[in-house]
Amino acid sequence: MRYFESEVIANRQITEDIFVLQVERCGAEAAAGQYYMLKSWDTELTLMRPISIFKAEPDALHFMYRTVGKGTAKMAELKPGDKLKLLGPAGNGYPCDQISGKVAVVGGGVGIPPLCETSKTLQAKGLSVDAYLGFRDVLFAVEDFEPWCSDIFVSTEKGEEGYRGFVTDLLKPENYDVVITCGPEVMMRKVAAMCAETGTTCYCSLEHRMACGIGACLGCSIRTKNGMKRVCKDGPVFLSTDLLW
Amino acid sequence: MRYFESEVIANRQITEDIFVLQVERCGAEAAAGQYYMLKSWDTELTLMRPISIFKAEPDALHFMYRTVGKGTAKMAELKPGDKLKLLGPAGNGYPCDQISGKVAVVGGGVGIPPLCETSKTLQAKGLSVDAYLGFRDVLFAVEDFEPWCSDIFVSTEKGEEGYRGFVTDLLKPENYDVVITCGPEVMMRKVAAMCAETGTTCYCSLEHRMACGIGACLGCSIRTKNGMKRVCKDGPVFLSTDLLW
Amino acid sequence: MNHNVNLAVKVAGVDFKNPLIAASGTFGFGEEYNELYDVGLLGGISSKGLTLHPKDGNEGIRVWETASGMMNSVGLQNPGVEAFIDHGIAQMRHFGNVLIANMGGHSMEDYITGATMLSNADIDMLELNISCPNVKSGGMAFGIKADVAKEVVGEVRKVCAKPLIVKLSPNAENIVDMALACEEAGADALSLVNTFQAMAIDIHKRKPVFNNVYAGLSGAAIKPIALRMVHSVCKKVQVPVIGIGGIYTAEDVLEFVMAGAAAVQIGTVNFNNPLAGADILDDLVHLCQKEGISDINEIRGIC
Amino acid sequence: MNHNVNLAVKVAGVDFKNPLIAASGTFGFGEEYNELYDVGLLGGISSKGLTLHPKDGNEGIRVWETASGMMNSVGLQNPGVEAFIDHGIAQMRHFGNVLIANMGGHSMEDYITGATMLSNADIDMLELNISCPNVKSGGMAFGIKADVAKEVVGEVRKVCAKPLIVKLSPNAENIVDMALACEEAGADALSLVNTFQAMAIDIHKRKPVFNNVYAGLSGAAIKPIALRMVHSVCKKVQVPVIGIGGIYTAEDVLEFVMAGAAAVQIGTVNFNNPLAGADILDDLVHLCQKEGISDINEIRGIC
Ligand SMILES: Cc1cc2nc3c(=O)[nH]c(=O)nc-3n(C[C@H](O)[C@H](O)[C@H](O)COP(=O)(O)OP(=O)(O)OC[C@H]3O[C@@H](n4cnc5c(N)ncnc54)[C@H](O)[C@@H]3O)c2cc1C
Ligand SMILES: Cc1cc2nc3c(=O)[nH]c(=O)nc-3n(C[C@H](O)[C@H](O)[C@H](O)COP(=O)(O)OP(=O)(O)OC[C@H]3O[C@@H](n4cnc5c(N)ncnc54)[C@H](O)[C@@H]3O)c2cc1C
Ligand SMILES: Cc1cc2nc3c(=O)[nH]c(=O)nc-3n(C[C@H](O)[C@H](O)[C@H](O)COP(=O)(O)O)c2cc1C
Ligand SMILES: Cc1cc2nc3c(=O)[nH]c(=O)nc-3n(C[C@H](O)[C@H](O)[C@H](O)COP(=O)(O)O)c2cc1C
Ligand code: FES
Ligand code: FES
Repeated sequence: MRYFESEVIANRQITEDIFVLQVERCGAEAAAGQYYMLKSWDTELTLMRPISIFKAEPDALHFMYRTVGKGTAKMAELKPGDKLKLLGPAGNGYPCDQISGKVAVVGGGVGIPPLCETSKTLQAKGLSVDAYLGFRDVLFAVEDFEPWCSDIFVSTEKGEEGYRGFVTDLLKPENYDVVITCGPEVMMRKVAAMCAETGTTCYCSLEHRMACGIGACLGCSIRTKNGMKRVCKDGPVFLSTDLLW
Repeated sequence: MRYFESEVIANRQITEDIFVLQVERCGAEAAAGQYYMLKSWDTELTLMRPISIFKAEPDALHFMYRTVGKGTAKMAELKPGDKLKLLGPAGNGYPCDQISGKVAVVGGGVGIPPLCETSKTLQAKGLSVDAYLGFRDVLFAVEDFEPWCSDIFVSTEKGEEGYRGFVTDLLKPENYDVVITCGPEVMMRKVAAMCAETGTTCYCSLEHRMACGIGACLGCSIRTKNGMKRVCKDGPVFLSTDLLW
Repeated sequence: MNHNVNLAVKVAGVDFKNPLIAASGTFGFGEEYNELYDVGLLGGISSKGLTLHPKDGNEGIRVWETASGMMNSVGLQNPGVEAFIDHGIAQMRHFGNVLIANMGGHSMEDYITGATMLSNADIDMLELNISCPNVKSGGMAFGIKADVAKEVVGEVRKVCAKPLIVKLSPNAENIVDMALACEEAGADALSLVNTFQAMAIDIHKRKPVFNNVYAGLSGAAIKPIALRMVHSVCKKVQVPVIGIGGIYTAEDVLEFVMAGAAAVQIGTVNFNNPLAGADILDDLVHLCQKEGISDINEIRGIC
Repeated sequence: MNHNVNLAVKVAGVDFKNPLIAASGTFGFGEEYNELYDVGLLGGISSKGLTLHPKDGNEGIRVWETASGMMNSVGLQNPGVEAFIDHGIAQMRHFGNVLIANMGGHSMEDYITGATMLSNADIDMLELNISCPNVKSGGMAFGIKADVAKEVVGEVRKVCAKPLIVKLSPNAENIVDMALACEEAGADALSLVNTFQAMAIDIHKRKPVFNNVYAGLSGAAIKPIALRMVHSVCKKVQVPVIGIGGIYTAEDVLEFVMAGAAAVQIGTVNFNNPLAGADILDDLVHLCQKEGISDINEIRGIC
């Protein structure tokens, strides 16, 4: 984990509110499911913002983010050549080494981007990965999963594209050895409950407001079966069976 | 006086810390010695910043400013096409209509820029204008005065260029009907005192920290012989004989 | 009605067409901002703080920017109550909205004499400032201890036939006790907060920035504290409360109303955006529509 | 010495190699930030706030950004005094700087028992937090009224053989009276300020953001108020004062020292810039050189 300055290579707008920021990698290991704290401001905003690794290439890190507030709006203004600060790679990431068999990644909204690097890592291990991607209305990132996934299932809430409804309607955990999920809490809870029924191993990547991002402030603590855990440092990935929700 | 958005045409760096910002004019009368409140931020900084009119062209306003703190540093980042907000033209400006005879403009540091538009206005009235421009070390704006001035006297503190010392050493108020001065307070006081001795009419353009810039907050009030006056609205130009300093 | 959203509120029997009031000391007597937009759009305007006698205000630097805020040490520069009655009121009447006379003081007698004069003049409400931190004698002293405040409010109440707002200082020892004391003493409404006593040092000069050493902090920086104070006061008093402190946006307005405020005042934001009054009002209509609020009175105090 | 600038300070008999201390609750027990830079560079570290028994802290959202600041409602999540003594101290000792144990409490007995245990352990100083606004019972109650504070400080003093810092709340009714009471009760030093009680509302949910409704405000936003409090306390007490509140830069450090602070703590800035400790220290050396300050102790209290 390092705090460093990096340079923007590209910052592409994908949909009305989804962007992909590509920055110089500047070394450092970075594993699927980990994230970086980012800031492209000085003290205009107090806190850095956590964004997951969407793609980790040898020379570049890619972040896919949705503009929802002041911080992400400032990120959206970044232009090639601009500088920004990164703190990371942070968090535990998915235990890809320990995963075997057939895997489903189940993502919703901006929970989808981290599953891309995850699919790639698992496919590289020789595992077969299916992706279940749930969107509100407009699709994004789907083509980024294609190289790494056997099957891709897509849903939108009103059926603009793909299945109409929730992506969890399409999932059959019993077909998989491991299910990995990231997205809105209601979605992850549903996935976890389905996996509990079938006894499928399920990893959830939690989102939580963070201040320090390195485990010092206890601003992101959650109660788990193993006591209080820091989402930023002990997570963001947890075994669904360890969670209390 | 209006509050409006304008677009940056150019923002040129002249010296290490002097810039000229050129923005679309968007109508409105603007007289020599007046200023605008500028902001190129939202609420990252609380207050707008007063900057004098350096040149008022039919389609463009030019501001010459020195980067001294957060606000001017943000202005320095502006690029062509960027938007900024202006409030103005503000203040009383120089009473060019009432001025006749031979005029000296005496400026120091970033008190120099407003004297450029002033010289132009007076020259256009057919008056003869001499400029006395005092710099710390590096010159700027001198060539901008050339079209409008009969003579230009320049000084730097250590004599890097022009006269070594203060520009007030060169001034002989008795040779002029009116002296107009803008710059550091010590310089203006000296000019005012010299003019008092020779009975020469002298106008001073005061600088003062401002909040509203339109006369509402009384954050910029000064005591004068005619009672409390608002630098932002009743000034920034005052007859030297009205000032108490 | 604005686009089917009712923004009209009533404070101490006085009708405001909307809950936005220009805060005292940041808006003069309204005429400067009226050059930029029709300030009659606002629910009301609270005048520059008046004192019985004219005042020149403080020497030295008067305004200083801070992180998301500013400090001021204007020191109640004003033309005095008499000049206000002779000229200011007529000017403010043109705008057609609620005219609030804000009055500070240095002594009990000044407060009583000033309030008597204003009460007989053509104002809609009197806002009694017991909290200005920028005058050396008196001033904030009245705003710190509840029993002292109670006395001055009680006396002013006796001579004031107009609806009486008491403006509280966040520097009060206990804001809730202070509010209760003022209510008991006869305040028809409370407004809070005034500025926080604060300090800045010029490290190059190695001296305090302000001649008076301390000055008043306002702006977005203080909003979370102001909101807490408004909320805790609203939970305890019966009279309406006007929320003040770092209100910059329509969202901020809703926060204060949800915390229990009957109306709000906007101060420092006017300097950041001289059209703030008009802009926030506009945004407020749209925000209410978006949030499904058809009458702003519905959400008052729901937090 | 760093480049001919002496930054070493002494607080209550304890030597600090420089006046920068990591503020309690923002720096854990130092080990996380030590992954980023050698936190032994700092003058000292104040531990996460300890309580006698382990605590899980508050439910719901715990941190929330505000204009130039943030609010927190961590609620003193900590492993308890015993676990700290068994594990935390050894860890912190590695850094080689001043080890301050910060302790909060819910009752007089907890304070006394905890202080007794810590006093017998290998810590350099005890910082008694009588001001945490994020615990429902006790906590801040001790930090509001001077006579209540005096009692708890007096009792802790009796059992504490280590230099005792009392950390004051800006929510105290009167910060100077509070400081004087704690000094009289035997505090060897004072540190101020803790966070300001504040509020945020989620207007979409129409509910307070924090489960506890109120939470503590920190960061640059509060600096001008914190500086005023430090200045006014320094003018009245004899014991050294540690300045805290929105310190982000070397310039801020000098402001607090000129206001009278013997040392300072940095909290929220660590989140904005995880290398803040190292960066501010660096800048401080250069700033002192530029300002012609050869010994930081020269300028203490010159304002
Ligand atoms: C480990 C982790 C990984 C993340 N990865 C991504 C990612 O890859 N792509 C992406 O678009 N977003 C991601 N997020 C969410 C992202 O951090 C927030 O959207 C961002 O911080 C919002 O900042 P803002 O200033 O734009 O919004 P703010 O103005 O702070 O808030 C706007 C809205 O965003 C919500 N929000 C703010 N901060 C958070 C937060 N930390 N967690 C959840 N919701 C928040 C608020 O509830 C609010 O409604 C991640 C969050 C975490 C904790
Ligand atoms: C009527 C008027 C016209 C002006 N015209 C020009 C101009 O044409 N070109 C130009 O470069 N500058 C001009 N100034 C000064 C300019 O407004 C300040 O330099 C600017 O506001 C500083 O903002 P900042 O955020 O960069 O500095 P800050 O961070 O606010 O302060 C940095 C330093 O600048 C000084 N300063 C800040 N604000 C003012 C102020 N309002 N007046 C004087 N000193 C200040 C401070 O003392 C401090 O040392 C003018 C000022 C006034 C009042
Ligand atoms: C420059 C300035 C002058 C002020 N003068 C007065 C005053 O005369 N009387 C008064 O009651 N409050 C005065 N105030 C306080 C404001 O009315 C308001 O209570 C405070 O600024 C907090 O609101 P804000 O954060 O929206 O500015 C003044 C504030 C500022 C910034
Ligand atoms: C997330 C967080 C947790 C905190 N926890 C504690 C604590 O446990 N004990 C304590 O005395 N102060 C605690 N504080 C207060 C800080 O130590 C400090 O007094 C306050 O934040 C003001 O300084 P700052 O503006 O530099 O952050 C905490 C502050 C924050 C932001
Ligand atoms: S964000 Fe600070 S501990 Fe997790
Ligand atoms: S700056 Fe507000 S009156 Fe001049």
